[in-house]
Amino acid sequence: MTLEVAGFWVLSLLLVGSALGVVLTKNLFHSVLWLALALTGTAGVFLMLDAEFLAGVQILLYAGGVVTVVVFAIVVTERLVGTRLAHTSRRVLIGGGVAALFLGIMLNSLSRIVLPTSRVPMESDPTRLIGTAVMTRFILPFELLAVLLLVSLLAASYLARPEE
Amino acid sequence: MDSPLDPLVLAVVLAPVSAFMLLALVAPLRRSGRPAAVVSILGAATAFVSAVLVWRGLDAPLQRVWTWLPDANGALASVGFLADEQSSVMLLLVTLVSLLVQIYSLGYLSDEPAPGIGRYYAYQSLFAFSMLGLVVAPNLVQLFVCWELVGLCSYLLIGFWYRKPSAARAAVKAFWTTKAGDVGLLIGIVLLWRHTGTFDFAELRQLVDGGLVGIDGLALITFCIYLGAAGKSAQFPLHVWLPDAMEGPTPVSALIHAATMVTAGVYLLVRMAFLFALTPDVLLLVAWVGAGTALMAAMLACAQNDIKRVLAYSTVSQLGYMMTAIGAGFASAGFFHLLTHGVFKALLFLGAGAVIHAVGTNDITRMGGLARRMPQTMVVFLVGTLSLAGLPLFGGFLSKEEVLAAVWDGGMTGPFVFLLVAAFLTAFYMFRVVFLAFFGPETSRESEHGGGHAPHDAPWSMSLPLWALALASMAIGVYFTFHHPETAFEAPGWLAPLATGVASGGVVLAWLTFQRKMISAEALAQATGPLRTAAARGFWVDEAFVAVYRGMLMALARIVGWIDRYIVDGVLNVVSAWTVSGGDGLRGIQTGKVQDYVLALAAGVVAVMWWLRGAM
Amino acid sequence: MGLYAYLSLAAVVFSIGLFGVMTRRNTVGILLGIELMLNAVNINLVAFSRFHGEVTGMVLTVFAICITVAEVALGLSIVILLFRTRRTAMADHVDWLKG
Amino acid sequence: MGWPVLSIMTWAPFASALVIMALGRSRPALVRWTALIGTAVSMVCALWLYVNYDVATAGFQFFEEFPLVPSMGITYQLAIDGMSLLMVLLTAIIILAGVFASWTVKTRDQEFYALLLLLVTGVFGVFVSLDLFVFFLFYEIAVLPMYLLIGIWGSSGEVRPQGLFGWAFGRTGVGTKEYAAMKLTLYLLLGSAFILVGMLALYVAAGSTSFSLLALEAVEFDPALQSWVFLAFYIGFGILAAIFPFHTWSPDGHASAPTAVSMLHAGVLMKLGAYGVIRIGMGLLPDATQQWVWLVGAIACINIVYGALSAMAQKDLKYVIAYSSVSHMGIVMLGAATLTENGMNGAVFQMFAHGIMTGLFFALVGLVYEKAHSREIFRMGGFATMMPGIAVAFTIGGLSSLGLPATAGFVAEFLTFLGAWSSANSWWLFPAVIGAFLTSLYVLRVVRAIFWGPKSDDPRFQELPDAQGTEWVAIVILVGVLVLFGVLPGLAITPIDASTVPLLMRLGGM
Repeated sequence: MTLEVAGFWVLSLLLVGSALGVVLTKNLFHSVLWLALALTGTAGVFLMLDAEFLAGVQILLYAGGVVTVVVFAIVVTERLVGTRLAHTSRRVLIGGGVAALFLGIMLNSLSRIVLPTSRVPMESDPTRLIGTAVMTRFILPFELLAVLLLVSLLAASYLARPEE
Repeated sequence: MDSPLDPLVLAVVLAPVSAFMLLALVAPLRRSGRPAAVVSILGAATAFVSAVLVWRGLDAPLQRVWTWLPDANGALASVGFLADEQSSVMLLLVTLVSLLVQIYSLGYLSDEPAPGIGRYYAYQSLFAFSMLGLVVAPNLVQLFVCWELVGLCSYLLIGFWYRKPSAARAAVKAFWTTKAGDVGLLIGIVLLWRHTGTFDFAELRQLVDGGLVGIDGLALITFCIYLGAAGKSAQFPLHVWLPDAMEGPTPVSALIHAATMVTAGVYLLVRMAFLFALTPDVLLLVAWVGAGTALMAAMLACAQNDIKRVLAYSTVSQLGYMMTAIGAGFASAGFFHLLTHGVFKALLFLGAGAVIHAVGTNDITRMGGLARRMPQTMVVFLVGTLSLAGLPLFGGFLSKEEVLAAVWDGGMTGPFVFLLVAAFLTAFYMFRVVFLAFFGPETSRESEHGGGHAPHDAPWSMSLPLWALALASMAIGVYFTFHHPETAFEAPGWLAPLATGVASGGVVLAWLTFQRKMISAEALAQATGPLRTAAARGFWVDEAFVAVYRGMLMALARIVGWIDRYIVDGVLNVVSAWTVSGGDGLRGIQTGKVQDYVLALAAGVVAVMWWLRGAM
Repeated sequence: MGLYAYLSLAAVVFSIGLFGVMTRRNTVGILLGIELMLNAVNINLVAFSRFHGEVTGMVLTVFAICITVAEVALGLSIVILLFRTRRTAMADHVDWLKG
Repeated sequence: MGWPVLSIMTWAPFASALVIMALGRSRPALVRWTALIGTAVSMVCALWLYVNYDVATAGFQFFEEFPLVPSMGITYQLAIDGMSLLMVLLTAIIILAGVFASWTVKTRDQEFYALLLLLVTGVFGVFVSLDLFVFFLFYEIAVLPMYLLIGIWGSSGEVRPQGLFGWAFGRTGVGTKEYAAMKLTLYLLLGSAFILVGMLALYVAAGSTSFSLLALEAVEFDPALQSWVFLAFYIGFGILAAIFPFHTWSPDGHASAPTAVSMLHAGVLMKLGAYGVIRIGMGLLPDATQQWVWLVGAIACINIVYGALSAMAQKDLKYVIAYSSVSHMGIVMLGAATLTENGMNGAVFQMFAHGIMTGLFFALVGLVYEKAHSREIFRMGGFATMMPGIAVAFTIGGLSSLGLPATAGFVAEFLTFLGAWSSANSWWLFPAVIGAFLTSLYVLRVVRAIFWGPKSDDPRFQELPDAQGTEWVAIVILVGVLVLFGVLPGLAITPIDASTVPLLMRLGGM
C-alpha cells in the first residue's frame, strides 16, 4: 500500500463520513459543519489530483464563503422565526433505497467499462494551464460568469431585501 | 315595351310598392300620420286608375317576365306580369276595395296616434302591392312569393293593436294556420316543377293542352296546391284563423279577410283550374270540403253575437261556395262569386265598422234601434245583406245562383243540398244581425266610445266608400239580373225561384224570430239543441288544433329538448366527467413537494439506466 | 489509484447528496445535499481532466464552483424570502404546486 | 396583376389587431376606429372582388402565389371562386356589423377587438386559400381565439345541472361560460384532428408533392381511401357545421359568447364547416361523395327537424337562436347533399342568408340582453312599445328565418327544396319543409312573447331604451342585406352558380 493509496482511503473515508454526517445529523448547524468538512475533504482529493489551485479555490470559496453564507442564513432565519430550525428527514427508507440503487447502477456501470489507470502527464503546471485556458479559450464564458455573478448578487440582495 | 298597356300594368303593381318604400324608409313621413295616409292613398288611387285603364284596354293576354332566380340554363324563376281577363278584373276589384278601404280608414283610425297611422298605411301599401303581385303573377314562384307576403301583411295588420293580447295571439294564429297550408302549396310547387319542369302558367297550360303532363302523381300535386288554397281561403279545418283575425281593425277585415286575401286561394284554383281538371278526385274533395265548409260556417255564424265574427263566418261560408263551384269543375262560377262577394262583403265589413266605430262594441245584443241613429249606414248595410242573402236585383243574386247551377250541373247533389241549406242559413243569420242591430228597441248603453255621445252616421271619409260599394253592389246586381252572362253550364229553370225562395225563407224566419218575437230565440236554440252548443264552440276545431299543438307538437319538442340536453349532451358530459375524475385521481401524485419530484426523477434515472444496462 | 477509484468515490458522494435532497425536510438541508452532489461532479471533472492530461475539466470546475456560489446565494435568499411569506423553512410546507 | 387584394383583405384585420395591441392601451376610441378601418378595408376589398369577379369565366380568379416551404409543396396560394366570393362578402359584412355591435364592450376592449380581428383574419384566410396546409393554419387561427373570447367576455347562462347525468353536468360545470368555451374549443379541435388526418392522407396519397387544392383535384384517389377520408372530413368539418349529434357545443357556445362573437361564430364560422365539406370533402373526393351523400342528407334532415324541435323547447332566447342555427345548417348540408344545381346553389345561398340572419339575431339578442339583462323569453313581453326598432328588425330576421319570401331565407330554402326533390333521395323534401314550418312556429312564438305581446309586469322591463348610435348601423346593414338579397337573389346566385356547376360536373351530377 503506497502512500497515495493510503491517502486516498483516508480522504475517501473522511469525505464519505462527513457527507453522511451532512445528510444524517439532526442538527442543521452540525450539518453545515459536516459540509465544511466534506468540502475540505474534496479539496484534499483535488490536491491528490494535482489541482492545487482548485483545492485552494475550493477551500476559499466553498468551505470559506459558502459555509459562511449558509451559517449566516441560518442565523438570520432563526432570528426571524424565533425558534431553532427543525432538521428532520422524511422517507428515509425509500430515499435510501433509491439512492442505493442509483449508486449500485453507477458502480456497476463503472465496473464494466475500461478506464485509464495511469495519469497522462500535464503539459505544465495545472494552475498555469487553467489560467491560460480561462484567459484565452474560455474568455467568453468567463466574462459571462462575471455577469452571472453580478446578476445573482443583485438578485439575491433584491430577494432578501427587508420587508417594506 | 311591346304593348302600350305594359307600363300601366306595371304602374298598378309598382304604385303601392313605391308608397310602401317611401313610408318604410322615410321614418319622419311615416310618423307624421295623415301625410303618410295621403301618400298611401295616392298610391292606391294610381293603381286603381291604371287598373281601370288596363281592364278597359285589354284585348289579349299580356305577359312580360324578367329573370329573378338565374341558373345555368338562364332563368329558373322569373318575375313579371300576366294580364288576362281574370287577372285584369281581379286587379280592378283589389285596387277598388283597397282604395276605398284606405280612404275609409282615415276616418276609422282618426283616434289612432300619428305613428300608428303611418305604420298602418305602410302595411296597407305593402299589402296592396303583394296582392296585386299575386294577381298578376305569371308563374307559381311569384305567386307564392306574393302569397306569403299577403300572409305577412295579414299577420301584421291583425296584430296592428299588438298590445292587446288577443290581437297578438290572433295574428300568430292566422300566420301559423295559413303557413300550414302554405307548406302544402310549396311542396305542390316543388313537385309540379319536377313533374313538368316549369313554373309558368302559360307554359303549364300549353303542356296540359298538349297532353304532355303525366297523370301519375298529379293528384298529389294538385292536392298539395289545394292545401295551400284551403289555408288561405279558410276551408275546413284550416278556417279557424279567420274568425280570430277579426281582432284587427275593421277596414283590414274588409280588405284582407273578406275581399282580397282570403280569395287568393280561390283565385289560385281558378288559375290552376286547367290542371285540376286532370285530377277529378281532388276536385271532388274540393267540392265536398267547400260545401261542408259553407254549411258549417253558416251554422257557426248563427251562433255568434259578435258582428264581425258573424261576418267572418259568413266569409268562410261564401268561400266554401266558391270552392264548391270550382270543385264542380266550373271555376268561372266560383270566380264570378269571388268578384261580387268581394264587393258586398267589403261593404258589409265597412258598414259593420261604421257601427262599431259609433257604438264602441262588437256585440249585436248590445246594439239595437240604430236605424234611426244611423240611417245611411242602415241603408248600405241592408244593401250588403240583401246581396249576401242572394236576393234578386242585388249583387250576390246571380253569382250565387250560378254557383248553385254549376254544382247542380256538375252532378254533385250532396254539396248542392249543403249549399242550399247554407243559403237559407245565410239569409237567416244576416237578417238576425240586421234586426238585432238596426231595428228593435234601442238598448240603453253607456258608450265606451267618444265619451257618451249618441251614435251617429260616419264622417264623409267613411260614408263615401260605403256608398261607393253599395252602388257598385247594386249596379252589379241590377246589371246581371237582366243580363245573364254566357256560361258553360246549364242552369235549370227552377233554380232561380228556389234559391230566392230559400233565401226569403231565411229572411222571414229571422223577421219572425228577432223582429216580431213570434218565435222565441231561446226556443229556436233549444230546438237545434246540441248542434247549437257545438256551433257556439266552433265544433271544437280550435280545441283540436290546440290539442295537437300542445299535446303533440310541444310535447314532442319538450321530449326532443330533453333528449338533446340530457342524452346527446349528457353522454358527452359523462365522458368529460370521467376524464375530469380520472385527472382528479391522478393529480394526487403531484404532491407539490420538491423532494418527491427529485425522488421521482432519481427513480426515473434508475429505471432508465436499468433498462439500458445491457448497452453500457 | 486509477480513475475508477475517483469516479467511484464521486458516485458515492453523489448518491449521498441525492439521498439528502430526497429526504431532508428543511430547504437549507436540501441545499446542502445539492452542494454535495455538485462536489461529486467536480471531483469527476477534475479526475477525468487529470487522467487525460487535459485541463478543460479543471476550467469547468472553476466555473462550476463560481456558479455554485451564485446558486447558493440565490438559493439562500429564496429561503429567506420563503420565511417571510410562509413563516417556514420546511420544504414540506411549500406545496403551492400540489395538484 | 395589380394589388394583392385577397391578401390585403385577409391581413387588414390582422394589421389593425397589431395596431390595437401596440397602441390601444386605455384608448378606447382608437381601438374602435382602428378596428373599423381594418374591417372597412376588408369590406371594400370584398366588394371590389364581387364587382370584378368575372362570372362568365367562372372558376378560381385573383390568384396570388408565394412558395412557403417548397420542399414540401406548401404554397401561400390564394384565389376565390363564386362560392368563396360570397362567403368572403358574408364575412366582411358580419365583421363590419360585429365591430359596430361591440362598440359598447367595456372590459378589456383592446384585447377583445384584437382577438376578434385575429379570428376574422383566420376566417378570410380559410375562404381564400387554396393550399390545404395554409387553409388548415387559417382554420386553426379562426377557431382558437374563440376560447378566450367566450371564456373572458362571455356570459354564464342559467342552465343548472339536474336530472339524468346531473352529476356529470355538475362535474363539467354546465352553464358557465368557461364550460361553454372549453366545450366549443375541444369539440372543434377534435374536428381539426380529423381534418388534419384527412388532409395528410390525401397529401401522401397524391405523392407528397403539393398541398394545393388544384393539384389534388387532378388526382384520382383510390375509392377505399376516398371513402374514409371523406368521412374524416365530414366529421371534422361537420362538427363546425353542427351536424347531429356533434352539435351540442353550438347552443352552449353561442349562448355564452358575447354578441359579436356569437354573430361571427354562428354567422360565419359554422359556414366554414359547410364550406369545408363542400369545397374539400366533395370537391376532392367525388367517388366518396356519391357513396356517402345518403348519410350527409339523412343527418341533415335530422338536423333540420331535430334542431327546430329543440329550439321550440327552449326558454332562453339565445338557445332558441342557437338551435335555429343547428336547424338551418341542416338546410345547408341538405342542399349540398342533393348534388343538384339548385340544391347546391341553395346550400351556398343559405350559408350566406343564414349568416346574415343569424348575425342579425345575435346582434339583436345582444342588444335586448344589454338593455333588459334577461334572456328568459317568457319573462319578457311587450318590448315593441319600448324598442320598436329592435322589434321590427327582430321580426324581419325571424321572418327570414322561417323562409318568408322577399328575404334571403326564402330563396335559399326554396332552392334547397327544389334540389331535394330532384335528388336521388327525394323524400328529403319533407323533413326540410316540415322543419321550415316548425321554424315558423317557434320563431313567431318567441317574437310574440318578447316583442308584440302584452307588456310584462316585471318591474325590470318597464323602461328600456331602443337601439342607438352604432347599434343602428349594425342592424341596418344586416337587415338591408337580408332584404336586398331576398328581393334580388340573382346578385348572389349568379356567382354561386359559376362555382357550383363546375363542382357538380366533377361530381358527375350534371
